[in-house]
Amino acid sequence: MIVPVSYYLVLGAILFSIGVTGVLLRRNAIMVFMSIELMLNAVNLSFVAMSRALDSLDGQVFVFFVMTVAAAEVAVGLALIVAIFRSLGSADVDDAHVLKG
Amino acid sequence: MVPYVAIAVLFVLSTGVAVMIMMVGSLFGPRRPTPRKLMPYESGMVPVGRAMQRMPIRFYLIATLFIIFDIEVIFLFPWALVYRQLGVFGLLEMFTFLALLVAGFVYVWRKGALEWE
Amino acid sequence: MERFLAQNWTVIQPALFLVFTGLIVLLVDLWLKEEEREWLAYFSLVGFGGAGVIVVRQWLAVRGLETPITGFGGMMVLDTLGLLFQMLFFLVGFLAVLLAPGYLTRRRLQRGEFYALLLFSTAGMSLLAGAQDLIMLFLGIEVLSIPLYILAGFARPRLDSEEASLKYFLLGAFATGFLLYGTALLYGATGTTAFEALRASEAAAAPRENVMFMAGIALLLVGLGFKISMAPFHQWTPDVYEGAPTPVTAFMVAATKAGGMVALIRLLYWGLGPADDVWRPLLGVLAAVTMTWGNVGALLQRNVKRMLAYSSIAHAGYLLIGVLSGGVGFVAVLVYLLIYALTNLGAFGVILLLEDGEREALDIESYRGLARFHPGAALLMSVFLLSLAGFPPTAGFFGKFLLFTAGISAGLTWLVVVAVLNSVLSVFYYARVIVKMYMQEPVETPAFSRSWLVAGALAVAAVGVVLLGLYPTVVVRLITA
Amino acid sequence: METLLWALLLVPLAGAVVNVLLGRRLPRQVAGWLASGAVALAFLIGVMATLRLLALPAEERAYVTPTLYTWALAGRFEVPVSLLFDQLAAVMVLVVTGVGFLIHVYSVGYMAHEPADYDFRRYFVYLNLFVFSMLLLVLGSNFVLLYAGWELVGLCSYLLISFWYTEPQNAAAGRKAFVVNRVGDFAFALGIFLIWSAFGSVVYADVFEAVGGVAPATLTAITLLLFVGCTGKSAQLPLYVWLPDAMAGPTPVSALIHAATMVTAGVYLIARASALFAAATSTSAIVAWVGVLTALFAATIAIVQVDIKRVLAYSTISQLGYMFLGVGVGAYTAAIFHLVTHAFFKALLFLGAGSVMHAVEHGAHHAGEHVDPQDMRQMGGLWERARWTGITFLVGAAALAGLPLTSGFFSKDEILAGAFLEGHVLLYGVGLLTAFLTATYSFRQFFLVFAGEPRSEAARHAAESPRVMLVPLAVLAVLALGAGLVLGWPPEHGIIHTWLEPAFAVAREGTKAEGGAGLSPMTLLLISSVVALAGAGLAYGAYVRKAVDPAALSVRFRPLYVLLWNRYYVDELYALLFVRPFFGLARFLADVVDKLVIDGAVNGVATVTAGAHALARRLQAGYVRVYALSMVLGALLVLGYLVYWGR
Repeated sequence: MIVPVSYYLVLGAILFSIGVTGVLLRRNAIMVFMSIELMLNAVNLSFVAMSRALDSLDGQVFVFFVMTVAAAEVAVGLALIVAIFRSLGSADVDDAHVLKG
Repeated sequence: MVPYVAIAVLFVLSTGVAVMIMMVGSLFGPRRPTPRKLMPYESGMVPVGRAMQRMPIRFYLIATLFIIFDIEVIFLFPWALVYRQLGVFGLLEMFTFLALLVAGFVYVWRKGALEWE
Repeated sequence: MERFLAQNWTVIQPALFLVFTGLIVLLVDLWLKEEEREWLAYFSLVGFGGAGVIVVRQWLAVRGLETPITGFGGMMVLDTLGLLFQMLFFLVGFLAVLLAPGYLTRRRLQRGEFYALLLFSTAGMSLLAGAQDLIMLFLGIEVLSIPLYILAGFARPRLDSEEASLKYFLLGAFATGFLLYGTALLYGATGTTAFEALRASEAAAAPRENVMFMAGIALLLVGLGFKISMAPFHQWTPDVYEGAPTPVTAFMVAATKAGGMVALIRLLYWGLGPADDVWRPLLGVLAAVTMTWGNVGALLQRNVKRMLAYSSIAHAGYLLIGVLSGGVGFVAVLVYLLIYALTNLGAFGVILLLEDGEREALDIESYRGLARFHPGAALLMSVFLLSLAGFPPTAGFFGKFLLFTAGISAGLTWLVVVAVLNSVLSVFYYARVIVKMYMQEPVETPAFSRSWLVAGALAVAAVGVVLLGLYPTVVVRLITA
Repeated sequence: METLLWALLLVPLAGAVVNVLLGRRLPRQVAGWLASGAVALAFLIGVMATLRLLALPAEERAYVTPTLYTWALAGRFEVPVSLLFDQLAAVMVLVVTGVGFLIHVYSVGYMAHEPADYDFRRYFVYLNLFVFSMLLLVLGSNFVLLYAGWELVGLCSYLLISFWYTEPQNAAAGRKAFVVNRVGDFAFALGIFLIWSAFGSVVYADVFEAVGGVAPATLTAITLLLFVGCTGKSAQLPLYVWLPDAMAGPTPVSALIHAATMVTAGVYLIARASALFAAATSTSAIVAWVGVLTALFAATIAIVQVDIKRVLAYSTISQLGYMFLGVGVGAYTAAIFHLVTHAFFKALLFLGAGSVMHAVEHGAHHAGEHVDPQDMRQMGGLWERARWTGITFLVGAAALAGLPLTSGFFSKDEILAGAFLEGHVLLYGVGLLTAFLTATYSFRQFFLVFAGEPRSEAARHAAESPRVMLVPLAVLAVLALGAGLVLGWPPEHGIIHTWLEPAFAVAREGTKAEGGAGLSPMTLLLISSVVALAGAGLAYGAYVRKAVDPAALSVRFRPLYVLLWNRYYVDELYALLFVRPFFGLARFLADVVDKLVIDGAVNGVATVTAGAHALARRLQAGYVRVYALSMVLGALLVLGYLVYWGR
């Protein structure tokens, strides 16, 4: 017997939710960002699972693109976080609230 | 489900054994800590500095650059599989792609991101 | 084979042109001295101009065709709608480049990356304009957004700029997560990512039978809603627009919204057309909330940039009326976006005139008595603000009229009532600035820096705003032709 | 004709543009005369165009210029940019440019003291721009052009109200006018959208032709929306609040914009859309009632005002109420007639008030005394010191009061007669009561200012205004005195009637009632005369007798008093039965209803909006995670709606 595809989808959904929760709860910018990465990877998992279930390659191709784009985001994001850490002295997202109202 | 039962059994057993051995060791083993024993294990070398120290920013830079250039390779694999069917068009596409990467590489190089000092 | 090649390259030709211009800017910059960097601005102008020429030629060629040209296995399409949107993007890019060099030089930010990123971002929009596949939609949005994350923080190490950048990046990436998950769910429900196949799928015909499909639509709307700053996904907008360097804000206000709108139109009508009874009521409500929230937020703002940011949220709400109206609505959206872009670029242009590297005309108090010192700048600002308020006979009035009539003919009367009420409200805060300029005594000499480039952009914007108000028919005819 | 009309429209605009471009190089007087000349030229062109129209047969007197271009074209929506010149437009054009010209001339003198050249020029630029906008409003051949003009006159009005912006209350007045008018404009814009969706066109001719084919409910909605727009612009209940404050602007502006022309735009709109309003009977009834109640309400307030301009402001509101009563009962011609005569006599009164203020200011300057030049309690006895102003003001007051044979007499009576003959006896009664009050307050004002002894040093040293101000006064006085007789005699068959009736032919179809309760128009005319005289008499009794030596009074008026009443009895009757309760009511309306209820409502809306703004700001706390949370909540809502409730 094969593991039903719905298991993967449920796992993807759970991972995605963990990612969302992480974004809401973590204060360190790096951790927030890692939570976002978790969301993206949950999506990737779902894509691959569905690609398999539907017997279509589109999903896997999509994953390639998601991965590359995520890499680009990592590059930009890390640079930004480093930059703001330098001028703010902290990587806590709650410390960045000059702009408001 | 049946074929997986064995795996599950193996999984439970291996975890169980590992946990048990560690418990047994900590329950019955003698405990005589010395500073040397409490040191972090770094392949037998004498550790240099603390583990929680700041890393030079260059490491981030290199790591970032590595991720970007590394991840692009995944586009080469599917292309390599079907490049005969794609023919000249595919070849041109891939060269364009690589040219873009090279441009990025030149940029990075010229900006001095690859210099260590 | 050759036709295949030609066709595939053609559909992304404008985007390619921009990307290569950007690359050249990026590489040439490496060998330039600081004071030579202004030449990169002129080169970028060539890039935007060239892309514009390409698009116009394509438009002339495509206009008469029965079936639009597609490329890359149907992932991209070359049709008039997409081409018109691209013209808009390139015009905005062109004008935004005009606004930038003076500001960058004064703040010692003159770096080639600025123009390259602007070009890359526009290339992303260009891809969005012709997207016929969820993959292209995703890629376009990311190519559009990632450069903007950087541009928002371009005034580093100024803290507000960095903060804007960080917020934009984190929330943008977060929204991307939703967008992607929505895509995955749609893919799972229909087995395809191509709009054409989505449209024809069983799930689209009976969307309510398929939970995964419905959830996919919901999450996609969240992701795209973020990009067009639709409430309640709009909260990044004021912070980012305020913190980003002013020329970047001008570009974002004018262009990003247009990019998001075209993506939304493509997705909703090309991809999810048959399921319109699902998203239509939802978007209607969200449009009403968006415009009201934007206007209420703008009401008593003291920072002009922030006020314009809130007003841009409100305008997103108005634009959704056009999106929801379909057909004529698209024309209305296009014309409105054009007018809105010109008006905003003009307003930001005036803001850029009134700064000198140290002082910036951001606080509303710095507009006191401006009419005494710089009657020309005050007059222009008034025209732009009145246009944003939709005051006749400026272009903004015409744009709103077009949007609202489209809404009424599509049966969205209630939404138009809300919108009219909102635009009545909005006049109040636009007028505040005018009152400051004309009806209050100045307290200090305003900062001012003469710039021929900015003056040029202002001239284009002003002429456009006035002409489109008095004689919009030309543009409308061109679009509907 | 086409060229003529476009020239008519553009000449004032050109005046403004030239003043903007060249003004700095011209002496200030030249700038003023340039602006006046532009309006004079427009007036001449207007006369020429009217003469051309006159040459045509009566039923063909509606000229639409060829479409200059089509303003918008998307889907089925288009607006031709063209002008319509018919009998109604001709009357409005002549009033706007004619009165406008006189007021321009007057302004050259009035604004001569303006210290800065810049402000002097600015004033005339705004004024010319206003004339242009008003002409656009009047001449446009469709609702959208009308709306454009409507907004532009509003803009000019705000600019001019806050002209002396250094005084914070003036700026506040401008803002109030702005805010209140937005409410009306909102309804008006919706009305136009509704017209478009119901008729598929916004061109007058198309719309009025198709009235029969539209559901009555739709018509009612359209006309109601348009009327709400009118209540804003024309200062009717409940949106009238801005007009009294608008008196903060320079007095000639009050005369031109807030009395003679702009505020009558609402009346013009209803007259223009008479075909719609005549078909929507319930709206017409509302219009009539709102009009007559506004007239009464404002008249009662006017009685207790002590500011010379505020009296006139409330009287303007009241007179506009009459005009709405007229259009409401279907007496369109009478309403426009009253619009014309009102433009003459109210402009006259405002300019007269300006002249009075000028005189008092001069006196104050001379006496080294600081007085509020608008406070009538500080005046008195100006008749001796500013004779020409006094005479012309008297003419204006008489016309406003509707004393027999003045212009206001004919036009007002015709509205009342219209109400009566259409069978609206109650409306007629209220209107008549208001006419009585009108006569009272207008003469009260005249007596307070001109009669008796000076009540301050400033008034004692007051001096007559310069000629450039008096000449327009004289011209307007002649018009205010004679226009009624020339245009409106005999009733129902005067020049203005034969001229305007064809324009309202559609609206009048089938509404011509067969006489009211058996009173002939002549009888009604007589009643009006008696009422007006009685009102003036009341003012005389109440205000002059207190100021004038009783002995002299009794000598002069002994026959009248002996004949009618015992003087002490009258005094007590006034005090006990009438004056006190009445003044009490008037005070109540002025202080409680006007200040608290209506102002309060306006301010309340502002407070609520500001509160919402504060809330929105609090939600925008600046924390990324809060924003993310609101995104997640939003996403859950959207998901929930689509996946759960939406199914």
